[in-house]
This record gives sequence, C-alpha cells and structure tokens, in this order.
Amino acid sequence: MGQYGIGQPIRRKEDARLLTGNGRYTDDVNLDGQVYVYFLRSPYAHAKINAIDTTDALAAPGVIAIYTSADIIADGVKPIPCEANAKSLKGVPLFKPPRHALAFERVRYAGEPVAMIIAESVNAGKDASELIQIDYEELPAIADTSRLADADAPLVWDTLGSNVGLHWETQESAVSEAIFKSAHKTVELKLLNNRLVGNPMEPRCAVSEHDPKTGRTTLYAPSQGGRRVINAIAKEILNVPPQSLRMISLDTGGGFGIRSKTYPELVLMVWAARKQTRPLKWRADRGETFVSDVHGRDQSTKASAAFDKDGKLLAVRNETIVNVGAYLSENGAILAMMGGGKIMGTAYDVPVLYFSVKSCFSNTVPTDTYRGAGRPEVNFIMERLMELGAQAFGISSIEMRKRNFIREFPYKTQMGCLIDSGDFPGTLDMTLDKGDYAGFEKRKAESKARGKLRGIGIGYYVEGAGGRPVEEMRVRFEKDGKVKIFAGTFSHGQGHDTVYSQLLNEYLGVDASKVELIQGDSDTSPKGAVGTFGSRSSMMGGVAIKRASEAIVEKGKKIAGHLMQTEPSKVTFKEGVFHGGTSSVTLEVVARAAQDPSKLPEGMEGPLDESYYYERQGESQNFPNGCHLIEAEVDPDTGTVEIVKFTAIDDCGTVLNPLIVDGQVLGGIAQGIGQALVENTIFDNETGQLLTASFMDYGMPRASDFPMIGIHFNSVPSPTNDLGVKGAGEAGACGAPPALVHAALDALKEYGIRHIDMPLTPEKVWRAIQAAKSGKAA
Amino acid sequence: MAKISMTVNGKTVSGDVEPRTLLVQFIREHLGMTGTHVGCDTSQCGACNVHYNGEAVKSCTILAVQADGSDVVTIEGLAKPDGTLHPMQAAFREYHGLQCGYCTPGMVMVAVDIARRLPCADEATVREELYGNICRCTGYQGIVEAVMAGSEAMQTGVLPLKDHH
Amino acid sequence: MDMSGEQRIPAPQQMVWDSLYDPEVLKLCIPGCDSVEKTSETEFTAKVVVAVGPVKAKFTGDVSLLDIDAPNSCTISGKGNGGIAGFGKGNAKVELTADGNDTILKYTAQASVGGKLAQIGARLVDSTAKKLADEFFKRFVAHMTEKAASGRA
Amino acid sequence: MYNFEYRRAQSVAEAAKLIKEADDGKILAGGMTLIPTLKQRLAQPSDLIDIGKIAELKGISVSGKTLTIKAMTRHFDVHSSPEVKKAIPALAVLAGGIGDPSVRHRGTIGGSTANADPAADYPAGIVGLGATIETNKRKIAADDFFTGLFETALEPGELIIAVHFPIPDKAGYLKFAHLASGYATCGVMVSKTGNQVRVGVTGAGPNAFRVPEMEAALAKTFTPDAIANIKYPADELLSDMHASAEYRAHLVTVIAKRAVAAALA
Repeated sequence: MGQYGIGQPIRRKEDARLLTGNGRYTDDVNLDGQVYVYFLRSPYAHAKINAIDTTDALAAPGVIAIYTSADIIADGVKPIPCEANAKSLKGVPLFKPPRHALAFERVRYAGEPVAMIIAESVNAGKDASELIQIDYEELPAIADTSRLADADAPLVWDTLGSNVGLHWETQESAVSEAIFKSAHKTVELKLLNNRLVGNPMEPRCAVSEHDPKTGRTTLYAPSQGGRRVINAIAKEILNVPPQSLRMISLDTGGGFGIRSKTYPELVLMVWAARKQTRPLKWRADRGETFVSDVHGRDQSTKASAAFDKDGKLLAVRNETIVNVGAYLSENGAILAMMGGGKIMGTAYDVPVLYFSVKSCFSNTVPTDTYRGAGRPEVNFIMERLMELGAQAFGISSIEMRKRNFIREFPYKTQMGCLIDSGDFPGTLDMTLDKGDYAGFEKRKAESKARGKLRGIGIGYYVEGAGGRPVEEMRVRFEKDGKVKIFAGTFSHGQGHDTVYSQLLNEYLGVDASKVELIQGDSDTSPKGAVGTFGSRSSMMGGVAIKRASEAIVEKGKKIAGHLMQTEPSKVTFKEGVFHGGTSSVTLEVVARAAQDPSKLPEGMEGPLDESYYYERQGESQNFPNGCHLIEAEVDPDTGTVEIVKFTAIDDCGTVLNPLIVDGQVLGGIAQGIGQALVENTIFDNETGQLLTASFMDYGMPRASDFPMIGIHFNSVPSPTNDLGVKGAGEAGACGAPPALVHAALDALKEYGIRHIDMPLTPEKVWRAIQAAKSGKAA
Repeated sequence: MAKISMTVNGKTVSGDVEPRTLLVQFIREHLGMTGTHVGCDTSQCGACNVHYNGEAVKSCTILAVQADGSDVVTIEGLAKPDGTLHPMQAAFREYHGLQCGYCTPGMVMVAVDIARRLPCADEATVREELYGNICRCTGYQGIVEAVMAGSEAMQTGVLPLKDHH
Repeated sequence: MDMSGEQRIPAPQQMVWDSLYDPEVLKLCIPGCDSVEKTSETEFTAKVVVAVGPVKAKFTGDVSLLDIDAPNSCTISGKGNGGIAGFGKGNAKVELTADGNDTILKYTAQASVGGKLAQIGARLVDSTAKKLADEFFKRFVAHMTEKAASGRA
Repeated sequence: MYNFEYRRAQSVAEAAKLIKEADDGKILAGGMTLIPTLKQRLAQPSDLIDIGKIAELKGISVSGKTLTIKAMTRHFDVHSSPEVKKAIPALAVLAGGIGDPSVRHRGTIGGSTANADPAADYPAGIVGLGATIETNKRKIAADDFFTGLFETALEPGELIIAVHFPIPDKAGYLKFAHLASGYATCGVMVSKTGNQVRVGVTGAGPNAFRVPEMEAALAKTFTPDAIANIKYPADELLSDMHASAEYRAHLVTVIAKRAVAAALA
C-alpha cells in the first residue's frame, strides 16, 4: 500500500537516534553504586588445576569478592546445559560433558574463565587478579581440526575415550559406495572450512542488579532475543522461578548468530548479583571477546561426487569433522547436520547422499552458529564439487550447473527438507547478464596487460532460513494514538522498527511515525518470543504481525459496525478506515472505543489489541537462493587476490524493503569475503593458544577490500508463508566464498592449481603458484 | 589525580582524572556522553573516533591528560540543537550506511574529517581513507556512498538522493 | 618455534659445564634477569624482566636442568609466569664437546608463550625468543671467555 | 592500565631531565604504540614524559640538499607537506601509508623511529634515504641507528630531535601491507643520488637493513630488471604466522623492483 507500505525503500526509523549518539547499548548503562567484574581466564589451553589461592587477592584494595568454581558448585549452580540432541545410526547419543560457568578441576581452552573478581573499579579487579595464585599442571592440548578424531590425539574429555562426541550419518556408508564404484566419473576433494571469529563491533558486556525487596534480578546484556537465555539460567542452572529473573537487551551492536548463547559470564553475572548488594558491571575488551564469544565454522571435510555419463549427479558423499571446541555451546555439535545437512545438495538434484559428521572436542573456544550456521559450509562443498565436475567433464561451470539444477518444486532433499520454490537457471542467466559474463575475456586481456591474472567464479547457493518454527508478536493500541508492537524477535541492526512499521502501514494503515517497537525485555516480550537469527524475523515475526493485523481488522469491523450502526459483514476496511454505508470511522477511533465497554457490541471485550502466536507448518523453512559472480585479479608475484567485480542476484522472495534487504545481502557478502580472503583464525597446534586474538592479527574486512557490488533480485515469492518472504541475511555468506575461490582458481588456471583452502592469503596463493611451477601442484 | 579542562562540543568541561584515564573514558564516564564507543583495544576499529582540535583521532589512544586544553567534538556535537542532522549524518541515513549503529559514531566523525580534507575524493580514495574504521554489518557499500554524497552535501547544501532499484 | 646455534668457547668443558649450574652465571646471562636463587642442585627460581620495544613484562619462574649427562649434555628448562601478560616457557638442549682447550656448545631450543602474550604478541614471539636465546648464549660465551682468560676456574 | 605519573615537558632539556629523574620513565610521543601497550598492562612505567607539545620538536624545513623533519612532526604533516612532496615525494607516500588517517593525526616520526618496530615504515625510509638522526646528544647515521628487534643506538635518556634526509635525485617507496594490521610485511625505500643507490628494507628482518647487492646492481642500471634475480637470504629474515622467511625473502625482491619502478615513474 502506497509509499510507506511493502516493497518501498523506506529510510530507517532507527537511524536518527543511532546517528546522533543517542543509541543506548549495554555499556551505556550505569547503575547507582555499581561495582565491577573482571574475569580471570586461563592462559593454558589444557591444564589441571591443582589449587587456587585467592588469599592475597582478597586482601587487595577495593576487592569485594572473588568466586571460583568451588563457590558456584557449593551454591548449587548447575552446569550450563546443551539442549542439542542427536544420535549416531546405532543410537549413541551426543556426549554432553558438564560445563561449569567457572573452570572446574581442569581448564580446557585458553580464555576459559577461572575466577570472577568483583571490585570497586575495573583496575582494582585487574590488580587483584594478578595476586590469585593458581597451580596449573599443563596437559597436552589439541587444536588442529583435521587431527581431532585421530587415535593418538590428546583427549579433551578422558571419560569419552576419544574426542568424537558424536558420529552422525544419514545412512549406511555402503549404499553410496556402491554407486561410486559404478559411476562414469567421480571427483573428490579435501578442504578446511576455516574457523571465524564473529566479532560484532560491540564487545561483550553485561550489567546485573538484584532487588532484595522484590527478589528479582535484572540482567542487561546484548542478545538476539534473550528469553531463552534467561529461562535457561533460571530453570536449568540457578533453579529459581523464571519470573524472578529479567533480561533486558538494549541496542545491540551486531549479533551474527553468536549473541544469544547462555554464556558462562551471563550465568555468573546473574548469580553473583544475587549474592551482592550492589549492581555489577562487566565489559570485556576486544581481546577478551576473541576468547569468550563462540566462534564459527571450523570443519575439515572430505567430499566426493559421482556422475553419470551426461555429467548428472548420481551421489554425493560428505565426511566432515566439526571442531566444537572444548565444551558444547548451544548448537555447535549439530549445526553441520541440522543447519547444513538439511540442504546438502543445495541447488542440485542429488539422488543419493551420504553425509557423515564427527563432532569433535578440542582445546579451543567453543564453536556455534555464525552467519549461516552450517549452510555456508555445505554450499562451499557443493560448489567446489560442481566445479571439479565441470573440469572432469571438460564442460563449462555454467553447463555443469544447468545439467544438475533442481527445476521442479517442491523438491525434497535427501534429508527430507522441502525446497519450496526458486528459479535457479533463471537466476544464473540473470547473473551472467548483469555481470557481463560475455565481456569477461576482454577484461581479462586488459588485466593481463597490467601484469594481473583475472579470473571469474560462480557461487550458487541455497540456504534454509527461518530457524525455530514459532514466534509471537503483539500489537497494542495506546490511548495517545500510538501503536506498539511487542516483538518476540529482536532487531540488532536489521531495521525491524522500520519494516514492521511498513507492515502495520500496509495492513492497518497506521502511520509509521505512530508505530513503536518494543523488544528485548523478558518482562514485556510475548510469551512465545524466540528471537532473531537464521533470517527468520520477517518470515516468523512478519507473518505474526500480518495475522495479528487481520484479527484486529476482523474485530475492528464488529466494533466499527456497532459504532456506525452497520451490519459488520458490510463493513469494509481500507487504509486505516472502516467504511459502512455512507459512514466511516478510523482505526484510531475504533481502537479507542474498544477500550470503553459502553461502546462495544454486546458480549465483546476490549481492547482491540491482538497477539499472534505463529506456528509454522512442521519444520518447513524457506529457501533463499542466488548466484554470486566474482571477478578477481591475482598478482602472481605476491599472491595477492583482489576482487574487481562482484555481481549478486538473490532470490529473497518478496522484498519488504529493498534498502534493508540490500544491506543484509551486502553484510553477508562482507562476512563471506572475510572468510574467503582475510579472516584467519590461527591456533598454535601444539599449545592450543589462539594466536590471532586482536584486530592486529585477525584480518577484518575493510572498505578497501571491496569494489561496488551490483545487487539485484530475481524474486520468487515463497509459497509457504503469508508474506512470500525468504531470508536475506545469510545469502552473502553462502554465495561469496565459493565465488571468490573459483575466481581465484580460474585466474590461476594456467598453473593448474586444483584447490587452495580459505582464506586465500597472499602467501598461500604464492606457495600454490610456486608448487605448481615446480610440478608439485596441490 | 590531574585537573584537566577542555572544550567538548563547544562547552568548557573540566574534571579530576587519573593520568591513566583515556580520553574516551573521560567522555563516556566523566561527561556521561555515551555516543562515542569502544570497539577494540589496539587502535584498529575506529568506533571511538572524535574530532580533536578539528581532526579525527581515536579517543581510545589518547590520555585525557594529553587532551587538556584541547577542543573536542563528539558525535553528540554534530547535529543542530533542534535535531537537524549534519549533512553527513543525513547521508548515512539516506544511503543505509549503518545497521547495528555501534561503529556509526566513529564512522561519521571520520567521514566528516575525510570530507573536509578531501572534498572531492573518489570511491577508491574514500575506501582507503576508511581503513581505520571497521564495520561488521554493512559491507561498507552504504558507508562509501554516504561519505561521497555527504561530502557533496557539505559543499553544496544539497544531499544527492539514493537512486534505488 | 625451534632455534639452534653453535658456539666455540675458549674454556675447558668441565668449567663450562659447572657454570651452567651457577646461579650467578645464569643471572648474568639471562637477559633482564633480576635474581636467581638455587632451590636444589638442579633447580632455580628466577625473576626476569623481558623488555621488547614498548613491552616490559615481569616474569617469575623456575629454571631446572633435566636429562643430565655430565659434563656432556642437559636440557635447561624454564617457565615463567608473567601475571596478566600470561606465561612464557622454553627449553634448550645443550651439548658440550671438548675441542682441544675449547668447548663447542651446541643448542637447540624451543619457546612458547600463553595467555595475552600469545593472543596479541604472536607476530613478535618467535623473533623475541630468538633474540633472547641468542643473547643468552652470547653472554654465556662472553662470560666464559673472560672467566677462562682470567684463570679463575 | 597501571597508573603512572604524567609529566608534560615544555622543552627538550626538561624532557631529558624528567626522564633522568624518573624511576622507570618512558617517553610519550604520539602514543600510538605505547598507549595500546599500556592498556594491555604489558608495561608498567613509573612516569610518562609527554613530549608531544614541545614546539621546538615540530616542523619541516629544507636547507640546501637536506630535508629536515623535527621529531614530533606527525605522519599526517609529513604526508601533506608541500616541502616533503617537492623534495622527497616518496617520503610523503611512506608517511601517508602508515596506519590510518586517525593514527596519522597523532603518530610522529620521532616516536616511530625510536620505537623501531620491525614492521614500521619509517625505518625503511631512514635507511633507504641515508638519513641522519639528530638527538639531544649527537648525530647518528641511519646505518648505525637500527641495531635489532626494537633496538636502536639510542642510549637511555637520549631523545630524537630531528631526522635529516639528504634529498635524492629519485626515490620510491612501496610496502606490502599485512592484511590485518596494515604494518609492512615488507616495505622498501629505494633512492638514487648521482650514482649512489640505497635500498632500505623494513618488515622483513628484525630491523631495517640495506641490500648492498641490489644497490650495486642498481648503481649500474637503475631499472627493476636489474635486481630481478637478486635474492635476499631467507635465514636472516623474520618468520611468523603471517609470513614465512622464505616468502619475505621473495617479497624483498618483488617490492624492491616495484619501488624502483615507483622511483622512475
């Protein structure tokens, strides 16, 4: 409807506040009398704790309390639960070791919190931490993902007997093995999907306060929707009534999947606030964030594909080791199958799939969901297999894909996931057109004249968006004419205030300036609140708002009919006004009337407010897909890879606000390019130390790493949700990495280099060239 | 403790600080102006950028005592008192140059600095000049467009509008 | 990180060997060493300040001699706790062989750090370790040369 | 950060006195390396002596065939100075590539030179241009100044006053920057004055160094090809997780060639 409704590039409502320094992030919260928390963390990746002596530290100036695992265990604080569940083919469940909020008996990664110090100032806390004597007995550590399942690998959990916490498979391996034996051609590849550090720009932070009068504790912390976190802390860790805890997330400086975890520090901030008389504040610096936020990716994979004589896929095999870190975070152990496995095959018709995941422990920071959570990994694998397939058959990358694209929908993947819609060949053609594929050779020649090798690469992706199948949204009419949306979702950069306002404008004719988004407070968010991750907010929250709006209109018609003395069935609603015969009455008037029992039809109760708990059919997700086309120049003398042209065509279904969807796609692309080009998480394989724990060593993508990116849509509305929307946030993280790697390998075609693992750092590329020159190509 | 005094957003402010207090801590904790953010420890991310004697600097890498007697402008000092956005702020909104908003204050302060020094900077120059500011959300495209458009608006008084597909 | 080196020392092997056990010699030769105290025949505690550029970290730690094959070879193993900076540790396998009146000292050493030093200083760790090892053996050779020349055995 | 005494010096003499009096004092110039180090608690000086506001330490001037840059002149000023751009444009290029604009607004040539980070840009400029470091005690030739990893010829309490650069006929600077930090994985300043050539390299070794073999070849023929086959021995170079010594050795040749091309451009 009109210029503020669906499909318009409305400028964001949030921006004026954020642009003028009026954002309010957790670190901006300062409570009267607050004291400061500092966490002493393990310098060892693996060590036995023989003794901890806090005597001197407790006597230090300004120190209020020091807690270790002995204190929390004595107080009945339970380990942090992992709700993920999965079993091997033989029914062996995922091994779930206990994770205490403070290291108990052993430390298992460098950075694990060992003691919590509460002091009058941050500096007093740090000073005291230096006086804590800990007798560590260092143990052999393991960090190297490809070695985790080896028989001689040091053990992270002795009782498990190996580091394999779960071996999950889709089916018996033999089924696909037989197909591979009789296939016309097969290709095989080993690769590492590099570990990433999410690094939202707002570092970790929390403020907590206990009110002895009410017996309630409030936790302020950034999140992606904190309901699940605070419930877990109440019910499963502290064993207190959920209503005694409240979590408030204010402006949150980026999430990317890593924010809504039941982090040890959050548990401790809540628990300790209940022991203390003054509010607590903790703010991590970036170095601490590097070792305390969950990390993403980190998989070692052997994948292969079998083709018939026409280059059509017969079967795909994928064996992956997932490095889950030292403890299980929420979904770290299952995202490879639940996030990635479900869409394995991605855009291609795969008749038989063998997918095996070994979720393995290591002496590293736990891993969990990060932008795409399993989907970027399988997209990368499938795209590499298609590329190798094209080479094996001597056909173009385009032809190979076209021979294998899924063309009929819905398409059931080998894991039973129903891909609802898409136009894969059309999207590919559109990409080639918009990206001037035809003009590539000319540009390549021009690059050559400058001493640069130019290559072009495709990354076609399909991802499954939507996450958990429930969400609740509430619409409330205020006396002053404002309309408040109480959201179960949580905007932390995605512009929900703007997009939800567009929806209310579309469905209820409410002026965007009158809409107010209320989110992130466990006291006021709807009961069914889940949060924002996995590109689900439009699909889940948006649909809930639409349906709540419809209920409001239906109810409103009855009230309006009563007010206008018209039969409700003859009342119509358009652009915020109810019409009946020659009369009309605005929604605002109806909403006000609904609060006055004397103005309501008999038997009807006000107010007009509606809450809608949306439960999606089964586990059906939506399937954003698209094609990313990159041209890159490689400097053969230094190995530097530079992106010189980037075209992205995405099918995000119905686009509610192109400005915001563009932003989501671009943000995903930047993280995808980060993974492929600069983000190098390096552990010392012998000591387990994280060596890249600052922006000095961990490469964050910068403005100068990108050209202007051409973003276009080939929208095929999803038939499985009311709005026809599909996710947009993970697109770039799925499409960009294979496109970049393919562009670089294409540029290096003359050397016959088969594969280079991400990130494509200059030295790695240079070494690949040197090896190729000396006949030792990878 | 050291007594310091400086001008912040046109107003004279003073305080007693420990020598180890950083300028950003003075601004956030002593003055209670929380628009300036801290995003890293190593002077890389630029979230803490302010104008110091008219130039963009990282306020996390200056001691408050060093800034004694200086003239500081923070993100809170850019818009007009009536709320009218500075042309660069308006450009960031127009070109979707922000998502979560955390890096934004520093990004805008640096953008204004770039526009003043290099009013006609081309895209490549703008990208290079943004090297000291990290954004994790936007992929920088909206930021780069905003810096160029905001720069033009600072000169002409007219913000070129985004042409959206 | 592996380092190795070889030095000719104009002193007899036994004298060189004995000096490895001498806390005074260790104090002189460990760069930035404030104190060394002998806690047993083969064990010492030491306080060391490692200064590299702007960084100046204080370590307190233990040094011990292992795998002793007197007077031919041993491993000097050290571990220091640098408080908030983390820890550093290293060991050097030292081999002595007599060559006339001189002694040939060969060493292979490994070093590693943990905690903040590893997390933010990794780019400098290897070169710093190499510098410290070089400096130690340089000083050791210089000291032994002087000691042998002055005849105080 | 640990606490310390803060002292702002008004003159070089006062700074020298303060540093001498301090128990374990440290000079604070631009602070771009020192302050982040202090924030991490990786040093605990008793006193910081701030020399950033000493007027006699600021300024750029040309006298005859010498460009003089006072110690507290910021990278930004060197980069944008018309005198530098005219006298040694390659030095303006070098200064403009240090850190980022905000860092260049604070960091100083004296601070960077005294810090002698193995990956800093100025050491290549100083060695490659054959500059002289003037201190409050003496003058030190570039070749004698950088002595090791973060080590210089400066004695305790000795302060850099200015760096004097002889103006070459031609010079070129190029760096291969590390992806994360922007520091030089390898940076090379090549200069030619008459038939004298200097090649100064930073980022590759523990400290900035010259490559005599390249200098000799370039003195004969000042073209990139003249040094294409000269390899620097890898065993003298740094090796870390970001770049192996072998790769750095390769880069010395590649970047030196490009620096020559830049000098000729």
